[in-house]
Amino acid sequence: MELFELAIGSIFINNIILAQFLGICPFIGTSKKMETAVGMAMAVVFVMVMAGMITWSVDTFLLKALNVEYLRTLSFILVIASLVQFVEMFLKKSIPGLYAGLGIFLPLITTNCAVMGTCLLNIGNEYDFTSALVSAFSYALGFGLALVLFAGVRERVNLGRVPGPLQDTSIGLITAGIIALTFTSFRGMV
Amino acid sequence: MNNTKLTVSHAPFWHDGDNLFKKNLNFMLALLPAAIFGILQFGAPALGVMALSLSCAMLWELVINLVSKKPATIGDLEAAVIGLLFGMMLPAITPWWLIVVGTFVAVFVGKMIFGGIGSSPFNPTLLGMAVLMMSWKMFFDFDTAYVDYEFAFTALAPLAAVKTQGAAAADLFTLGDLFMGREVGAVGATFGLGLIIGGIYLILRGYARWELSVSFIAGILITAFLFHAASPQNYAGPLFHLLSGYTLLGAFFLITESASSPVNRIPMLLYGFLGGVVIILMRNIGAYADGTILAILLVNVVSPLLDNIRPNALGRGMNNA
Amino acid sequence: MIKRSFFALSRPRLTYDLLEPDPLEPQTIPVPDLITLFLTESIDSKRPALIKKGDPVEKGQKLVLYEDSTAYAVSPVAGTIKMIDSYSDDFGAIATCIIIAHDPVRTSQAQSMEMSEDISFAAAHLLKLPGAPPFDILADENVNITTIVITGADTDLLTTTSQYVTTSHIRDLEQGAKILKQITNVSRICITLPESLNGNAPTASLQVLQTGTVYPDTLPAMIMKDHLDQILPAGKTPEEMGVCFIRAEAVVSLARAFAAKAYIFEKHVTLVDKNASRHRIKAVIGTPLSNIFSQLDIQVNDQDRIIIGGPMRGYATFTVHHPVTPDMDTVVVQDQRIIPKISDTPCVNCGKCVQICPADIQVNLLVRFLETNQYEEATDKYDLDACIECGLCTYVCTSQIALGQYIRLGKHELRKLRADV
Amino acid sequence: MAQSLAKEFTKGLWAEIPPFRLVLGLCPTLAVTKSVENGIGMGLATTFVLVFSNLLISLLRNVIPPKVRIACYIVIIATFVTIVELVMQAYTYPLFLTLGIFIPLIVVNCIVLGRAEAFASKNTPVLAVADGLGIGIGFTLSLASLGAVREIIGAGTITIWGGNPVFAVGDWYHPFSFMVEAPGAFVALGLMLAGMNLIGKK
Amino acid sequence: MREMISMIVVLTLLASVSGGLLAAVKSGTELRIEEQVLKFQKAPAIESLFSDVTNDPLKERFTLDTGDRTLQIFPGKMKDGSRAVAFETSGKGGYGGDIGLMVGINVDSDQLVGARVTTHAETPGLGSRAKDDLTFVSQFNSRPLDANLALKADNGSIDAISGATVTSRAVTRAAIQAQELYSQLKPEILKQIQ
Repeated sequence: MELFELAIGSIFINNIILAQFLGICPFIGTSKKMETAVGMAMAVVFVMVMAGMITWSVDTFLLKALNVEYLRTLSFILVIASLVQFVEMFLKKSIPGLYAGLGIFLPLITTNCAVMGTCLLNIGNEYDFTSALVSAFSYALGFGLALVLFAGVRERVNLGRVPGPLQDTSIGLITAGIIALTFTSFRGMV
Repeated sequence: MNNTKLTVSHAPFWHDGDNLFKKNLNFMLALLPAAIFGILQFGAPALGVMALSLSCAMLWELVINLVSKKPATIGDLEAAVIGLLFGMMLPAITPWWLIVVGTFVAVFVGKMIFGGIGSSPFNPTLLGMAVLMMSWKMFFDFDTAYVDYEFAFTALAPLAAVKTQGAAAADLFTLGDLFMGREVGAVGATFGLGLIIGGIYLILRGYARWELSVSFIAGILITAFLFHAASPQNYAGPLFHLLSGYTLLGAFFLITESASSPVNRIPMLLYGFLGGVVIILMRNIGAYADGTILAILLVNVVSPLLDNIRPNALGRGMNNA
Repeated sequence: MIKRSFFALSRPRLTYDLLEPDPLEPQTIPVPDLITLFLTESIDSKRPALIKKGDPVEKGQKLVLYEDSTAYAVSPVAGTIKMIDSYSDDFGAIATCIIIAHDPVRTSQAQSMEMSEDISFAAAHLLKLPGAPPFDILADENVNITTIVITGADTDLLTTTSQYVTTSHIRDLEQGAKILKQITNVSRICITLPESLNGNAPTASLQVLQTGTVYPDTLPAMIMKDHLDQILPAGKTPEEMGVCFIRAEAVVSLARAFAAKAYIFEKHVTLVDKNASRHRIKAVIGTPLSNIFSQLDIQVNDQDRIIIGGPMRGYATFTVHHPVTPDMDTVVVQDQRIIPKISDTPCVNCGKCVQICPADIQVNLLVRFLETNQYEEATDKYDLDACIECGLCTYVCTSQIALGQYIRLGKHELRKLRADV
Repeated sequence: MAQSLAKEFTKGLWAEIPPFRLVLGLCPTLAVTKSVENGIGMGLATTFVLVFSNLLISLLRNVIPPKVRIACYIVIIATFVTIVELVMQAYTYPLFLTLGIFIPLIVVNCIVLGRAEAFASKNTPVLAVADGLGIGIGFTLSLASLGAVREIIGAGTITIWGGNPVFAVGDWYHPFSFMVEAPGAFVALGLMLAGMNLIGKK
Repeated sequence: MREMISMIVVLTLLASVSGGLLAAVKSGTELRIEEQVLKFQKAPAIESLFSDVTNDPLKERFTLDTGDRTLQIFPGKMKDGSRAVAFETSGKGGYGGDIGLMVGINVDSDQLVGARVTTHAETPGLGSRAKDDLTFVSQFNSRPLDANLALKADNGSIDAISGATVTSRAVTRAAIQAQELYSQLKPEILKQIQ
C-alpha cells in the first residue's frame, strides 16, 4: 500500500516535470509531435528504471561501503552515460525494431536531468531497493504522462494563431505552466 | 473579357445564419436567471462584481487588440461571456483589484496569447479563476466573505463545511435549499434551478452539447454514490455534490466551452465523465473543497488525446484496396 | 433561404426540392446575337491558330484552337467569330472563350452529321452535348468502367433540372441508355430517382436507385455507398472505381442527336431568382445569362451574386455575361442582402461540422491544418481527400469560415504538390 | 585577439544569452528562480563550473581521444560540480539547502556540456575561459532577472543575498503568489522569452 | 591498439586526478560543513524547543554510539530545574526525502517536550506545513514516552495534516524512532548529564 501511494504520488502529485522541474529540456524539445513524444517517453521509462536500479546498487554497495559518498555525482553520471551507450549498442544489435523507434532519443537521455535527478532523489530518500525501483518507474511514468499530454495540447496550440513573438518555445512553456497548474488537482490525494 | 476572372468563389452559398455573436448572446441569456437571482440574494455588491468583471474582460480584450494592432474582436461577445462567467464565480464582496487582475489573466493568458477565440486549449474563465485561487485563496472563502450578511438559512458554504466538519455537515442543507439557492456561495453559482433552466435552454438551442453535460453529471453522481455507499459517515451523498459549489455552473456552462472540449460523441462522453470523477475525487480525498475549476482544466488537457478516438472518415485507408 | 431552426439539438436536415407538385414547363429563350463558348485550353500566341477573329462558322462546326488540341467547342449557330480571348478559370487556370456573332439567316441550315455508334466518335464530337456527357472518360482505355449511373435525381438543392428532364423525356432517356450501352459495352446502367418520382420512372432496361430526399443523398459518393455497396476510397474518383456518373440530360441529348443525325444545343436550366421563385428555361448553349435575365425581367445588381450550379456545390460569378454551358443545370441569383458573411474568425471547435459531415471528417482539425497550409498532414491525418465537397460544414459553421473554399483550395494545392513530385 | 576575446565574452551576455536565446538549461532556470538570491547563487555556481571545465577541456583538447571525449568531459564537469557542491555546503549552507538537488544536476545541464563540445574543445584556453565566463554571467543575469520578476510579483520583495529582502513593496500589496509556484515559473519564463523575441525582432 | 591504450590511459588518469582532487576538497571542507549543518539546521529547532533553558545546548552537545551510528545529543537545563535532552531522528518516506525531526525529551518526567521538523523537501504548501505550521508538531508536546505516536489512520493518536498523510506519517515515524532510541539510551544519557 505504501508503494502504491509512493507510485501515485510520484506520477501525479510530485510529477517529475511539472512539480520538480526535472527533465524540462527534453520535455520542451520532443513534444512538438506526438510520435516523438511517445518515443521519448518510452525511452525514458526504459533507461530510468535501469539507471535507478544500477545507481542504487552502486551507491549502496560501493560508495557507502567505501565511505566516498562525495563521488556520487561523478559516479552516477558515468553510470548513466555508459548505460545509455550500452543500451544503444544492445538495441542496435539485438532489437533493431525497438532501436528504430527509440534510437534517436537515447543520446538525449544522458543530459536528461530527470534520470539523474530520480537517481539522486532515490538515494536522498534512503529508499530500499523495491522503493527505489517503484519510484524510478513511477517517476518515469509521470514523465511520460506529462510529455504525452503536453504533446497533445501543444500540437493543437501550434495550429492556432499564436502571435509572432510567443510562438514555439514561449507558448510551449506557458502551456506547460498551465498543465502544471492543472496537476495541482491531485494535491493531497494520498 | 480580357483575363476576366469568371469564377470568383465557391459554394456553399448558404449559411444557417448562426454566428458567434448569437451563440455568445444565447450563452449570456442562459446565464441570466442565475445572475439575477444572485443580485436579488446578495444585493448591489453582486451586481457590481458581475458588471465590473464583464466590462473589465471586454476592456482588456480591446486593449490587447489595440496594443497588438489587431482588429477589435470584442464584437463576438466571447470576452463578455468570459467576464460574466468569471464574475458569477466570485463572492459578492470581492475586492475590485482582484477582478481586474483576474479578468486580465483570463483574457490575456487564457485566450489572447494563444491567438484569441477558439485557439486556447484551456477554458479561459477557469484559467483565470485557478490562477487567482492559487494566489489569493482567502478571498474565495465564502464563509468569511458573507460575515456582514444576514441570511434566513445556514450561512455556511456547503462544500467547505463538509470538508472541515465531515459528511454530517451535509445534513445542514436540504436539497430543496440548495436547489433554490438558499446557500452562500459565488454570486452566480448558487441558484440550482436557474442554472439548470439556462443549461437546458442552451442544449435545446444547440449551443451546448448534451453529451458533455450529461456525462459530467453522470460522472459526479456515480462517483459520489460509490463513495457515499462505501462510507456514508465520511462522504456526502451524490445529490448534495451535484447541487453545491460550482458543480451546476460547471456542468452546463464551463465544461461545455467548445474550444477546449472534444467534438466527437465518445470522446465527449469520456471527457465529461472523467471531469465528474476527478471533481468528486478532489472533494472527497483531495486537498480542495470544490474541485470544479481545476478538474475541468485537467480534462481540458486530456481533450486533444481523447479527440484521437474518432470514426474513420469515408473511404479512409482504402487507397490501395 | 433556410435558416437555423430555433431548437437545434440534433443536426439540421436540408431536403432536396422535388418536381411535384409543380413540374414547371420550360420557357424558351430566343437565340441571342452573341454566343460565348468556353474552351479549356489557353491561347499560345506562338502557335498557328486554326481559327481566328473574323472566321465564318457553321452551326454544328467543331471549333479547335490548334492542330493537336483535344479541347473543342461546337458552335450552336452560324455566324462569324467576333473575338477569341483568355479568361482565368478556377484557381487561376487560364482558358479561352470564343465569342460568335450570330447570323440568323444562315443558322436555319443545320449541318447534318454522320453518327457512328462508337465511343471514340462520341468523345471526339459529342462531348459538348447539353448535359456534358463524360465520353472522354468512357473512351479512355486506362479507365475500366463497369457501371454507369444516370443521375435522374438532382445533386444540389433548389434545382429540379434532372428530375424534369427524366420525367418529361422518358422515351428519349430509354433510347439514350440503349445507345450508351451499345457504344460503351457497359452492361450495368442504373438511374437515380428521388423516391417520390416512382410512378414516372423508366423501368425497362434501367435499374432504378431510389434516393432519399435529404441532402447529400444523391452525391456520387453517397450513391455508391448507399446503393452500389461500394465505399469510395479517399482520394479516388468514382471513375477510378469503375463507376461513371452521367446526367440524365446528357443521355436524352444523346438519343435526340442520334435521332436527328445532328447536334443538339438546347439546354434546360433551373433558374431561381432573388425572390426564391423558380423558373425553368430552355436556352441555346452559349447564351449569356444577361439575355435570360432580361427575358424573365430579373434585375441583377452589381452586388448580387450569380451562382452557377446549386447553392451547396456551385460557384459564383459576378458577371451577367457568363454563358449557358453544357453542364449548367442551375442558376441562382442571390440578393446581396442575404449573401452569407465570411469571417476570418478561427475555428471555435463547436463541432457542428463534425456532427453533420456525411464523410465523418474531423473538419474542426482539418481546417487548422489547411489554414496553416499543411496539406500533406491534412491529408494523412485528417482526411482532406475523403471530403465529398457537399458544403454542409460551411453551411453550419458558427465561425462562418469558408471551409468549402479552404478544402477545395487544399485539394488543388495537394494535386499540384503531388504532380511536382 | 583582444577583439575576439571581447566578442566571445559579450555574445553570452546578449546574442547567445541562455536560456533566452540558447534554450538550454531550463530545469535550474525554472526551479531555483523563486528569488533573485537563488538565481544569483545558481548562476554563479554554474559559471564556476563552466569556466573551469572550459579551461581544462580546452587545455586537454589535444590529449583527449575523440572516441571517449564525452566521457572525459563528463568526468571533468562532474569533478567541478562536486567541488562547487562541497564549497557551497561549507560556506553558503542555507543557499545550498534551497538549491538542493539542482547543484549536483549542473552536471547534466546542457549548457555546460554544450559549451564544452561546441566551443572549448575547438578553441584556445583563453577564448574558452572568455566564452565560459560570458555564457555563465549571461546565465546568472537571466536567472537573476527572472528571479526578480517572480519575486517582486509573487512575494513583493527583492532578496539579493543573505536571506533578507533589500526591498519590499509594502503591506498593501497582496502578493500574487502564483508567480513563485511551479506553474508560475513556466508562465513567467514563457512570457519573458516572448518579450526577448519581441525586442530581438526590432 | 595505440588508440585503445591512450583512451584507457587518459580516462584512468582523469578519473584518478579527479578522485584525488575531490578527496582533498572533501577533507578540507568537512569540519566546516558539520558546523554549518549544526548552525542552520539544528540550532533553530533546538532554540524553539528549549525556549527557556539556562544553558547552551549546542555547546554542551555530546555524542553517543547507538550501535549503527553516532547520535548527537543536546542537553538542556530547564528553568524549573528539570533536565531535558534533544536529538534528531529521521523519518523515512516523505516525498522529497527523509524528514529530519528534532525531538526534545524531559529526562526527569519522561515526557516529550516537543518536536520540530528540521529538514524536509516536501511539496510546498502542503507537506511543508509540517515545518512551517506548528499546530501539527505541537501535538507531540507533553506526551508521555509510552504514548502511541502513530497517525490516527494507523491506529495511533496523531491527526495527520489534511492532504499530506505521507509527510505526516514520515514525521510520526521519526517521533516513534526517537521514543525507541531514548529508552535504549536513557541510562547512558543520565550518566552523561550528571
